[in-house]
Amino acid sequence: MAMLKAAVGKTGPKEEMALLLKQMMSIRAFEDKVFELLARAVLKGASHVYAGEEAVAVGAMAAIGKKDLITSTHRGHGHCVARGGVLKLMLAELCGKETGYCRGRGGSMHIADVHAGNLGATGIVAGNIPVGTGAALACKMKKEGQVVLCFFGDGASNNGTFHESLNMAGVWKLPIVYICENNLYGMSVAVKRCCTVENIADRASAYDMDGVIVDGQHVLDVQATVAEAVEKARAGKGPTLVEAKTYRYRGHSSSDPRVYRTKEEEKYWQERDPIKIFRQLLAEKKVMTEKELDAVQAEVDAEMVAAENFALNESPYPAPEALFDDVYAGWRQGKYGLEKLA
Amino acid sequence: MAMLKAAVGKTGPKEEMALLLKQMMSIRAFEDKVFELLARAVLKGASHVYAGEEAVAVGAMAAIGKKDLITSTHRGHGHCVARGGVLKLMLAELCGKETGYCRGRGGSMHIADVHAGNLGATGIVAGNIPVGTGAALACKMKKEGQVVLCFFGDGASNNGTFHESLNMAGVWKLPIVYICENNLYGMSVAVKRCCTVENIADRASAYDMDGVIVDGQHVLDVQATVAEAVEKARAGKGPTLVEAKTYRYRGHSSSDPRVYRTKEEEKYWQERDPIKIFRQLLAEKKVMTEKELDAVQAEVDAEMVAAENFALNESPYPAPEALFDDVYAGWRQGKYGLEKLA
Amino acid sequence: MSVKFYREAIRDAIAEEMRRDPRVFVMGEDVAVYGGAYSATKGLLEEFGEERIRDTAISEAAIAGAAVGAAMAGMRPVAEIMYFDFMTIAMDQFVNQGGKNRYMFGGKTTVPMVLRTEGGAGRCIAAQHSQSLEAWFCHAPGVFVVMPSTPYDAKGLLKTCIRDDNPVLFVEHKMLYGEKGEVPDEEYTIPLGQAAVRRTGKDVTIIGYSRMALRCEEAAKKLAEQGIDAEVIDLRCLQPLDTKCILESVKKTGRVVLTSEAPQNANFVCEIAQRITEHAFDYLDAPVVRVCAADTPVPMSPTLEDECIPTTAKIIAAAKVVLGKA
Amino acid sequence: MSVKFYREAIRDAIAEEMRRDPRVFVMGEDVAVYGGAYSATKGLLEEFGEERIRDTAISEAAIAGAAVGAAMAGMRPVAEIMYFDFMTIAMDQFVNQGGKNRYMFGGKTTVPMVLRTEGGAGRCIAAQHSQSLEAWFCHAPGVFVVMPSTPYDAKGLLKTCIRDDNPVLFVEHKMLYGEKGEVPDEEYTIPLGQAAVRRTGKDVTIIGYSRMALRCEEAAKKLAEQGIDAEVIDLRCLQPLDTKCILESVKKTGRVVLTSEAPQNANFVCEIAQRITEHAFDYLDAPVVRVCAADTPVPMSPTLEDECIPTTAKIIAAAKVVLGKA
Ligand SMILES: Cc1ncc(C[n+]2csc(CCOP(=O)(O)OP(=O)(O)O)c2C)c(N)n1
Ligand SMILES: Cc1ncc(C[n+]2csc(CCOP(=O)(O)OP(=O)(O)O)c2C)c(N)n1
Ligand SMILES: [Mg+2]
Ligand SMILES: [Mg+2]
Repeated sequence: MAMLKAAVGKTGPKEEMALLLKQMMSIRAFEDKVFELLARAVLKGASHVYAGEEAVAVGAMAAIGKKDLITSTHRGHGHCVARGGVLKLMLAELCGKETGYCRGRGGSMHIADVHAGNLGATGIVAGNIPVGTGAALACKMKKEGQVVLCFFGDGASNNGTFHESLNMAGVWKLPIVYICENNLYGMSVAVKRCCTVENIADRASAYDMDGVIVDGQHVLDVQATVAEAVEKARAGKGPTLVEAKTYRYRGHSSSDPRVYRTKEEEKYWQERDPIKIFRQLLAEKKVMTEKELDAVQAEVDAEMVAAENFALNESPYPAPEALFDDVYAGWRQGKYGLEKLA
Repeated sequence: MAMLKAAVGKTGPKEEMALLLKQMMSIRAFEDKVFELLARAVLKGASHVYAGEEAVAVGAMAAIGKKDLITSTHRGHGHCVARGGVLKLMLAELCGKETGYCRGRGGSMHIADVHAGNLGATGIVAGNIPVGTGAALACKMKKEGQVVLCFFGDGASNNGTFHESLNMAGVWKLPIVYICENNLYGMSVAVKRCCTVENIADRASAYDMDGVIVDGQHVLDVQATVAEAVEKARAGKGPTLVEAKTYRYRGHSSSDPRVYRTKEEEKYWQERDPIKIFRQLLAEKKVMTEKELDAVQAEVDAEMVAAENFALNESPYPAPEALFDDVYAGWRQGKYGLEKLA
Repeated sequence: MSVKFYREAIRDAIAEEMRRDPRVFVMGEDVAVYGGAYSATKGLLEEFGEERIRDTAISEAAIAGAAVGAAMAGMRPVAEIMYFDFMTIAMDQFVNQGGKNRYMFGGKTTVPMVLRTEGGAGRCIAAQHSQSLEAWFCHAPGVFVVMPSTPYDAKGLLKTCIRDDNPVLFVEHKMLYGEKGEVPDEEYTIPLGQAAVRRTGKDVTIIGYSRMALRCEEAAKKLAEQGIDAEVIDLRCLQPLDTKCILESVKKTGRVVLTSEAPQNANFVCEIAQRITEHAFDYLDAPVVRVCAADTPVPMSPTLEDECIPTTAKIIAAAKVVLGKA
Repeated sequence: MSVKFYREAIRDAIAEEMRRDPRVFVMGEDVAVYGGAYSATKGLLEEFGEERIRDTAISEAAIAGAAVGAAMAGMRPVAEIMYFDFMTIAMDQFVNQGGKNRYMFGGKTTVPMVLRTEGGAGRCIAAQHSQSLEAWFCHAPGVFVVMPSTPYDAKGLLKTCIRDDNPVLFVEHKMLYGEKGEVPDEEYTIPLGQAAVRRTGKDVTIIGYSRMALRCEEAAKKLAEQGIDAEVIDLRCLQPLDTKCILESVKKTGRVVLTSEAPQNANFVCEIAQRITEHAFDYLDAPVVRVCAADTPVPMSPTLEDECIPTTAKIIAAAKVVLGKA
């Protein structure tokens, strides 16, 4: 049986705390904006928003260093922000603009920031789990002390690649922490309707690794839990499966009427809002004053306004002629097919 | 943790016991012949022989009825015999003859006897697990009390389809018994080198089902264990994962020098030969005399001689013109592509 | 006749076949409570209950494989893979097991199943949600590939597929669910392997399927305004393919434009071109021209997606090339 | 020069690249202790140890996906999928992740990996161990497809693939491992995208790859005895494809036979035919003829397998058809 991680309660240095809060607020602001732009049909494509789950990405990312790596999911905006992503580059990407992280080729589901160690989101549920596992293998072989955080949802844990990857990581004792964001549903299907365990972390025992459950609404709990697992991984003691219990506020996508869940359930989780909880904690422990807290929010709001302006008004779409760029490294499309670049 | 099934010891009615013994001896005789024909290059293709594992297929199949279904593996000759397969039709199939179970189209790795409830072997390790699971879904929906036995190896349990299928069966409480034939290796790779559990049955807990371990060299133990699981399945109480500990005597295929295992280990298992064990038990418990036991062997030997003659000498190869038969049901290959049959 | 959405036609086909035959059932991700990502199974749960309309976990291989097993064991599953792109996960189960079991087992089994999925671009959802992978399945003996472009065809063909004894990949198009068309009120089915001539013409044959068939028609209309009389063929089924219909048209027009939303390299339309070469080479007045998607992953950005996928304008331009008028 | 087996050429290529570059490593099923199902990695464990030669579980999706991840994180994996047929399990990881990550991420990553596998018929091991699925991968933008037919090509191309920054599917042939050929003792590599003209001729161009290239040569020899002067092209790489080499030959001979061991329908050779149509239609003196495997799963029985897969005799017959001498 998986271990339930006890609550931390203790706060850290003010600057660090302010950064965590800012990241969570940034994610929320970003996702609220995305939802609004989708509703207004300004944004095209599909976006899966992370609102409600902020503490997971932010807490987890606070537990790793600059050289470490992550692999992200279709619900990847939060991971990107928490990994240091810049809102304007992200929103430009969602808009399919040339200035976006992926020059507009990827959009919401493929947001990546490889140079910052974000090996990318994927549109294939559970598709990033083998990739993250392979990245961890590289970390192990390169012996530079890197670890990988591999994010995925409860639904992803029912896919075959979850099983194959965790088995591989368990056998090879890879430096990776699997972070299951259990938000109770995979699209419309509740965990209890499609999954044989209630706690995804209970599956860890099948892979010779520890399973730990943490309250995903408490950013410091997540940070502490992941930090412990990261330490273990870095010490060569192998992988951990961390399950963070959380909730997505919005529908799966913008067209989802959420018939599969109750207003009561939604209300219960809204009351456990990760930003509210953390703000309260910081105020209670007197780490920051209400004024300081508001200032963080104001800063975020200003950045968001700038990001929107940048993405919508200041950024060009890719030129149609650039369609063939970067399909292959070192080759371009020619009249008769691919041609090697000099 | 999976339960270890206690030994049975008690024998059943003589006729039944004689049939089990005969089936085991038939498998052994068949596999020895196959190996010899492969070595002499009379047989083409690849055959994965079941010698050493006879008690698993025979014991398991003795626990189900005529209307029940099975799905088999690349190491499927044993399952076919135990399901009532006729040696001559089997050997003809391995030889690629028109008289074989699959008219020579399938060969060793695709031996099937659908009318007898053997939904077929597969060349894709773990490929039969979703198929067996779907058959169990059909059984559940048809409400005729059928159950499915789904066989696979230790190696297959590391494949994604194992995970997806057991999860599906666990959620839907399907009438299926998963039988893992743990012969310690998947080709050259020992379980302990590639799998995060020592006992595959321990994985059952991830799928809300019972895991049971049984000594796969004792046919009656296997029968009793599987019978219990079958009863549960038939009663609508869902699937079970049964792990039978066993050993393959031969190399993985005829060209395998078996460098990955020791002579001592092989000797240990040869001493636990399932046929020897069962013969001894029947003699000890005075179910059959030595003479009667020898008579069974003689009967098998005679059938094997007849089977060889049938397959090698009396059976024609398929006519080349028949190449396109049965690619589609109800359609044939015409000049311009497929044509519907009247 | 009633006017129905494509998605309703799909739903009606399944519902009618489920009423007719208790062996038919539905399974897939979000097909029940949610009613399908594109609402094509909406309402089925209410009518048929959860025993016959089954939400599954995110387990594409198990979905496809379970359909194979259920089919072999006497049911007639209509399973759904939410996006064509996810067939990459179910290839072994559908192609290696479903498509081959009958042949490998000497004709002693049938695998009567339909795998519904939905492909194509147009929603800016990028490289893993916009693919058209039909060529792979045409190259996999043992399975059928059906790709309707209208509500009428969608319903009539899906009903036939559910009754057929072979494993069928039934590919809908995400941009067609919201399209409307006339659908008979009375029962009907459409045989597999019959293309539809959408427009007769004598100057050039324009061939397409799925969403591209609509663009071919559009192109033909505009060409007509310019005095070019194009014949338009909607393939409807890629396997079995209506080669005869194609050849007859080619023999008449002598000029061919092939269209597809899948990448150009090794595109299925090359098979059509080769069949024309093999059976009607001497009738050709010009080399066959193809209009396919670019050989790139489908980009998210609207400007690039539009550049990647064939437009009506490109089809018109190709027709002029093949007519020597470009 | 030394005479080496194809399997040795593969092994030597990997060993040399592993000595040269510490980022190169091997993983797959039975590649270490066993040395590979066809002995192509034999001896590597002894030289490089288990850290760099890794036996895996039977987890094809994880093997391919881990290679993608390791490549993105700075290694240069050479992963093995034991049979081409099992690529059906690894399609998403290789095609959807490996082949697209660079493009989807705006060119900001590379995925330098080689997925070695082995295909083709000839051993009577039936429909799930005899396939030739290269067409699927040619239709998947972002990946390369390399299929050498000789020890020389196998070594030189594999070394190039390991050094290339793109994901490569490197397809060996089960009937070629035991073939011998000359291999230089000194270091060499072969550029991707260059076909080899095995024989020059003026009457007809016969094109093949992998095992079929050998049969094309055999056919050409026999045709020569009958006074027919065939040119033989071994493609070696299907993506990138050496279109120019093909066009030059076609412009000279005006007649083409295309061969492939994969099923006929939607075969990759149709792409070649279409490129010829597009760029050299006026040079054709006769319709292009193809000789492919039958559109059936590969049957086990030797009589049927022989009937299914193109023989030298069928290639000769096709050449005569295209020459109007049949
Ligand atoms: C392989 C695959 N199957 C199905 C989908 C469609 N889909 C997108 S998100 C999703 C639900 C994922 O659930 P979970 O893993 O719990 O993540 P969450 O969305 O809840 O964050 C589904 C079914 C997909 N993108 N990829
Ligand atoms: C998907 C797949 N991967 C690999 C193989 C090659 N192969 C055939 S049998 C085998 C070992 C299977 O091990 P296990 O499941 O334990 O069965 P056993 O052979 O021991 O009975 C392997 C790797 C295959 N046939 N299918
Ligand atoms: Mg979820
Ligand atoms: Mg085994």
